[in-house]
Amino acid sequence: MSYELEFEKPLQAIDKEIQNLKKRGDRLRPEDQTKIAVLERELAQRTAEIYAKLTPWQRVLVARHKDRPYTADYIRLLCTDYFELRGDRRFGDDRAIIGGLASIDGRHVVILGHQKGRDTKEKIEANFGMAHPEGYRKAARLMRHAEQFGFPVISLVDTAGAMLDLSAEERGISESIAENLQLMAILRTPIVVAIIGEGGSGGALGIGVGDRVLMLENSVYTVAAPEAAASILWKDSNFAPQAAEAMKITAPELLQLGLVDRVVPEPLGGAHRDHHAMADQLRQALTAELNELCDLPLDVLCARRYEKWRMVGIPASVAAV
Amino acid sequence: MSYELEFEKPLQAIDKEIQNLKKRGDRLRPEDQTKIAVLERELAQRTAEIYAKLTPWQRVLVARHKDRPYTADYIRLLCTDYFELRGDRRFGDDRAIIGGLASIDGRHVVILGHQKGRDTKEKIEANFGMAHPEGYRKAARLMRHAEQFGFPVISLVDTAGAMLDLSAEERGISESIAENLQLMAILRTPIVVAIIGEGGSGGALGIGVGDRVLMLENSVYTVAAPEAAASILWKDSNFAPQAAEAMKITAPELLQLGLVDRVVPEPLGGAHRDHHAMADQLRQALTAELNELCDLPLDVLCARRYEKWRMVGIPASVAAV
Amino acid sequence: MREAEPALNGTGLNGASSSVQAVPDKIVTPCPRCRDLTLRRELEKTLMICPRCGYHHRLTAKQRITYLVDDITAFQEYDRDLTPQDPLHFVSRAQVYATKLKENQNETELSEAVVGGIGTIEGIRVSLAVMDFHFIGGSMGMVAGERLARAMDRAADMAIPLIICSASGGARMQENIFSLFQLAKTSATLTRLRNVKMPYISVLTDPTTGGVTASFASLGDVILAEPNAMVGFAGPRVIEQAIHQRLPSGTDTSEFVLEHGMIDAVVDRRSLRETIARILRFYTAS
Amino acid sequence: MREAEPALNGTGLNGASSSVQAVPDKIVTPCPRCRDLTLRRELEKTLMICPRCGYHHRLTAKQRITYLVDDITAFQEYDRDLTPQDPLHFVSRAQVYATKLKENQNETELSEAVVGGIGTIEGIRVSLAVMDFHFIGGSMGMVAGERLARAMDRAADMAIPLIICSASGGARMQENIFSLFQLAKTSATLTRLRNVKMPYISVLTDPTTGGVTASFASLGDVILAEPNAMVGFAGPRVIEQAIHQRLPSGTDTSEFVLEHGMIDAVVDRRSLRETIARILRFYTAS
Ligand SMILES: [Zn+2]
Ligand SMILES: [Zn+2]
Repeated sequence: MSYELEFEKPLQAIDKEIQNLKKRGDRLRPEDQTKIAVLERELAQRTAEIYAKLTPWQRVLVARHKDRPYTADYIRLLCTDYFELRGDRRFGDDRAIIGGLASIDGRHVVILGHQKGRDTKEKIEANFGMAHPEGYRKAARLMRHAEQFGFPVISLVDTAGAMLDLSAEERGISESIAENLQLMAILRTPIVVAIIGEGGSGGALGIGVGDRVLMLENSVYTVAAPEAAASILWKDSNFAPQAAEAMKITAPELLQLGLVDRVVPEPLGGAHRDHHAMADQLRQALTAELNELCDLPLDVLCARRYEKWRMVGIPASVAAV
Repeated sequence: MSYELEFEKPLQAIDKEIQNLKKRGDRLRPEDQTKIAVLERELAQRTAEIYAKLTPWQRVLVARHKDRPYTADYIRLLCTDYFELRGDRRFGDDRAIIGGLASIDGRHVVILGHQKGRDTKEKIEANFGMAHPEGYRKAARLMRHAEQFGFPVISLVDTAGAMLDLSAEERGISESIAENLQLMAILRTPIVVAIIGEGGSGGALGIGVGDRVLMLENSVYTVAAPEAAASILWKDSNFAPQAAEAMKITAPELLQLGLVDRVVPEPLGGAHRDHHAMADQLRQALTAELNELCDLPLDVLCARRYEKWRMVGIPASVAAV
Repeated sequence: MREAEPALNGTGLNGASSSVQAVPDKIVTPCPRCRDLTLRRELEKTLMICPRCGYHHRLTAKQRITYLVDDITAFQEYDRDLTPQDPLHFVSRAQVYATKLKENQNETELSEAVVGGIGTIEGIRVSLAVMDFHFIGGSMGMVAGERLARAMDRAADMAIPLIICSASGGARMQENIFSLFQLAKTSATLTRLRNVKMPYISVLTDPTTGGVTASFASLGDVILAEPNAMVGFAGPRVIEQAIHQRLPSGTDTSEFVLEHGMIDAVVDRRSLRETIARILRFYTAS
Repeated sequence: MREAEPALNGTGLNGASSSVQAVPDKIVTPCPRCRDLTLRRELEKTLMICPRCGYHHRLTAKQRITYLVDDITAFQEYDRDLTPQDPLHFVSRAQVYATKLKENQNETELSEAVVGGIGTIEGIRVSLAVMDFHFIGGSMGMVAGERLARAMDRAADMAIPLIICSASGGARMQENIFSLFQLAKTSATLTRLRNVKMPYISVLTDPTTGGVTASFASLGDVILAEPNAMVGFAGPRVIEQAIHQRLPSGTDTSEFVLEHGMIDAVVDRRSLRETIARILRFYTAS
């Protein structure tokens, strides 16, 4: 596992020392083993320290980390069975949003999410997780399918944003997102959303409306990428860290503001350090939410979801007017 | 008005004589006027004779007549107000199927239909009335709109068939028609379909399911164009007239077979001779049907329509099994 | 007539009087794709898949059902006595539809292009309807459509999943509008399944073109296709004739429609049964 | 809070204390398209349409409402006292959102980028909401969204048509997720109109881009746009930056989205009012 992020460099030094000692293999002396134990404690401690005070901008970097688990990883790690459903039945099968029938903890669900792509080939196929209209329309089809057959929906959000190109405009990227917002607001089955990495703007929200919105500890949620926000606010994208700070884009901040419902803890050093542990945490959180939601009568569930989004973020002082 | 069809040639001769006499204008002698009256009677009589015994193939030619009124003509002639609704909200605005909000006989409806195009420019724009998937999806949007707001639907069918090209396949021409068949079977508002010219195959049926199916007297309805049927049956499209005969494609035949519900009479010499008279006949027929359908409770209407299509064409002997 | 009733005539597919039969016996079968000759016996062991190139030969209805259900002898066929009519009394230029029907019935030992019934797949009870291309090109006769509609009705009445394996060249000219209206009938009847929350899996096999694709075949809750099957509204040849242009190779195949978002998966025949069972368990197991 | 209530502060748009005002007085106005200079006075007579090239100048909310309703003095504004918050206490690099809000309020004499109320159009009572691009680029603040949602609620509660004239550059960075979630809120609230069978006419004016197009603006039962308005998710400049390519001219205009099936009609401002009335009569007259 590499340490690519600038603020992880101190960790890399310790890790390197540990790896060097371990290389000795059989020739490892007792004092080396003691040394390793000390170093490993130190590594854990320093990791905890660093991750305890990540700045919002550092969290953006973690959320975008190339080793961070993606939707396809969670599907593999969470689901005991999975059958992919493909295509929007209109135009294409967008690989930037994938999903299908799944079994999680013995429960049948429809799971879907943005897929950024791990290797170059997959990244290109998946368009780096930036979906075209057919991606949102495929998601709509899957959600209607879930509603028809009574499957709850799990939606994993991880995108820099919807695709911005001519073909997306031609085929109605805005319409495709708008329709999903409406659909998800009234879909008659539970929906749990989890922001697993980048929650980028309308492209994120396009599969991001639900009964519960979870955020992974180091995920971020922004109405515009910090770079873009800095460009717009100060005509200089180098001020992205300042924008990230001011915009309150991190999970704890958004939880505190009442905009999301739960923060899912990440393993020590971030989700990219331990996919299995991360998936376990996510499974627990999803199952807890679904257990509650699936017990509600559909009318109650839908009325509450409507109310949640109708009133979203309105401070009491305003609501009272 | 020209006489272009082979079997109309005898009429052309008489008409020419009448026109020649009329050219004299002021110099018209009393005996000329008598002659004109005689000729006009003869023209009417011969027209009636010829049209009374049109062969199925001749009816195909009339149904495809270049001067025959098209959907846009009926909209102009039938509707006291009309606002066109455009686009499928997905991909494009197919000019091969047009429609919108309309007032007919004081009733607000959604009217839609295939549009073949009159002049060359319009023909090309309208793709000669052969719709792409976006045309059927626009129709679906308009019908859902009608359902939402309680407007009855009038659907005018006039197409050689759906478009057969790569782009139609790529965007799911079959899926777009299939979805309309299902939608129209259960749409919770009255639907009256009128075959106004060519009812060609799945492309016709794609907007052709309703509570009532009317056919104009000289319209035809085929599962495959007679030329194509002849090609398939006898490897020779020159046998189209024989195919037309054997396939029972005319309005009176289909009425007798119980496949359509009403034949709308055409003016003397066919709809192309008198657009106004034709539109009047159609208006009367549509209004009669709508008066009946709009009186039915929606549940009854929908149950009857389902039953009609579930049982369509099943002879009593089979239905009894 | 819409209630699910057992077959009226005692024996089913498996019985001696069965109307479903293998294609005429031949000792060797040539592969249309790689031209390889394979012993019929061998081919039947590999589910009629060419051992050399993987080409999926067209199946008879009986083969298809045998390959899908747990136990062909327990498959209960329905509606076999619902036999095709000649509603137009179609006679033209030495083409007598009634005769053609008889000939096809004799050749295929089917009474129509659709065989419907109830069977189990990995223990899950399903309403299954299978089209046979060998019967007048799997064309949509009035009774073919009625048999499909009744298979849908059975699924709705018994609240079990519906599986339809399509194989069709399209319309049946000799029934004209009777044929065309089957598209509307089958599409309408499918809506009944919505109330029972049971899935409809549409399986597209070579070839599925024409009206069938413009109706029930495209309306599956899940749509699967066998590899490299011809699947499309018009099919490449018709399009090339219509637009006087060559199409890219691969147009209107299973892989083409997958790429264009129309189906969920291309599934090899050898894993079709298991794939269907896997899918069904999402809807039927709790 | 979801009930339709009259404006809390006596006077409306027309009153002396009105918060809606014409853009700052200038004697001549240059046309951004043909560069022609027109006397402001003259321009106001032609509904702010350039007499030379037909360019539709951007309107203030007050102008827009004046041009649409029968009688501006009878237009009843709502929610004016529902003023923007600073939910993130946004302060960064000399950017103080609270100050920016004040400045915009002073410049435009609006309290937010949305003005909502009840008026009549050719005698038909409608719930009308209008966005003003002059207020922080018509961006979707939390209160802008709330005002839109309340306009929707009023239409639903009173069972009258809803008309929203959009003009927006997109999100309001300074409210981040509060801004983003307005898209979900407004899209959700629109569903209430389904129960009362009253239409929502969405009118897209220059410019309508960003989140607004990805929510309520694209969800009209009927969608109209003024000629040559910029309409699209990203807008051509953003796309060109993202893909490093020049776009065909005319991308993301009213005419472009009409061609691509996203809207019903492009309507000249001079016939907008009459067109809306014509459409409304289909739903309101019997
Ligand atoms: Zn082979
Ligand atoms: Zn100008």
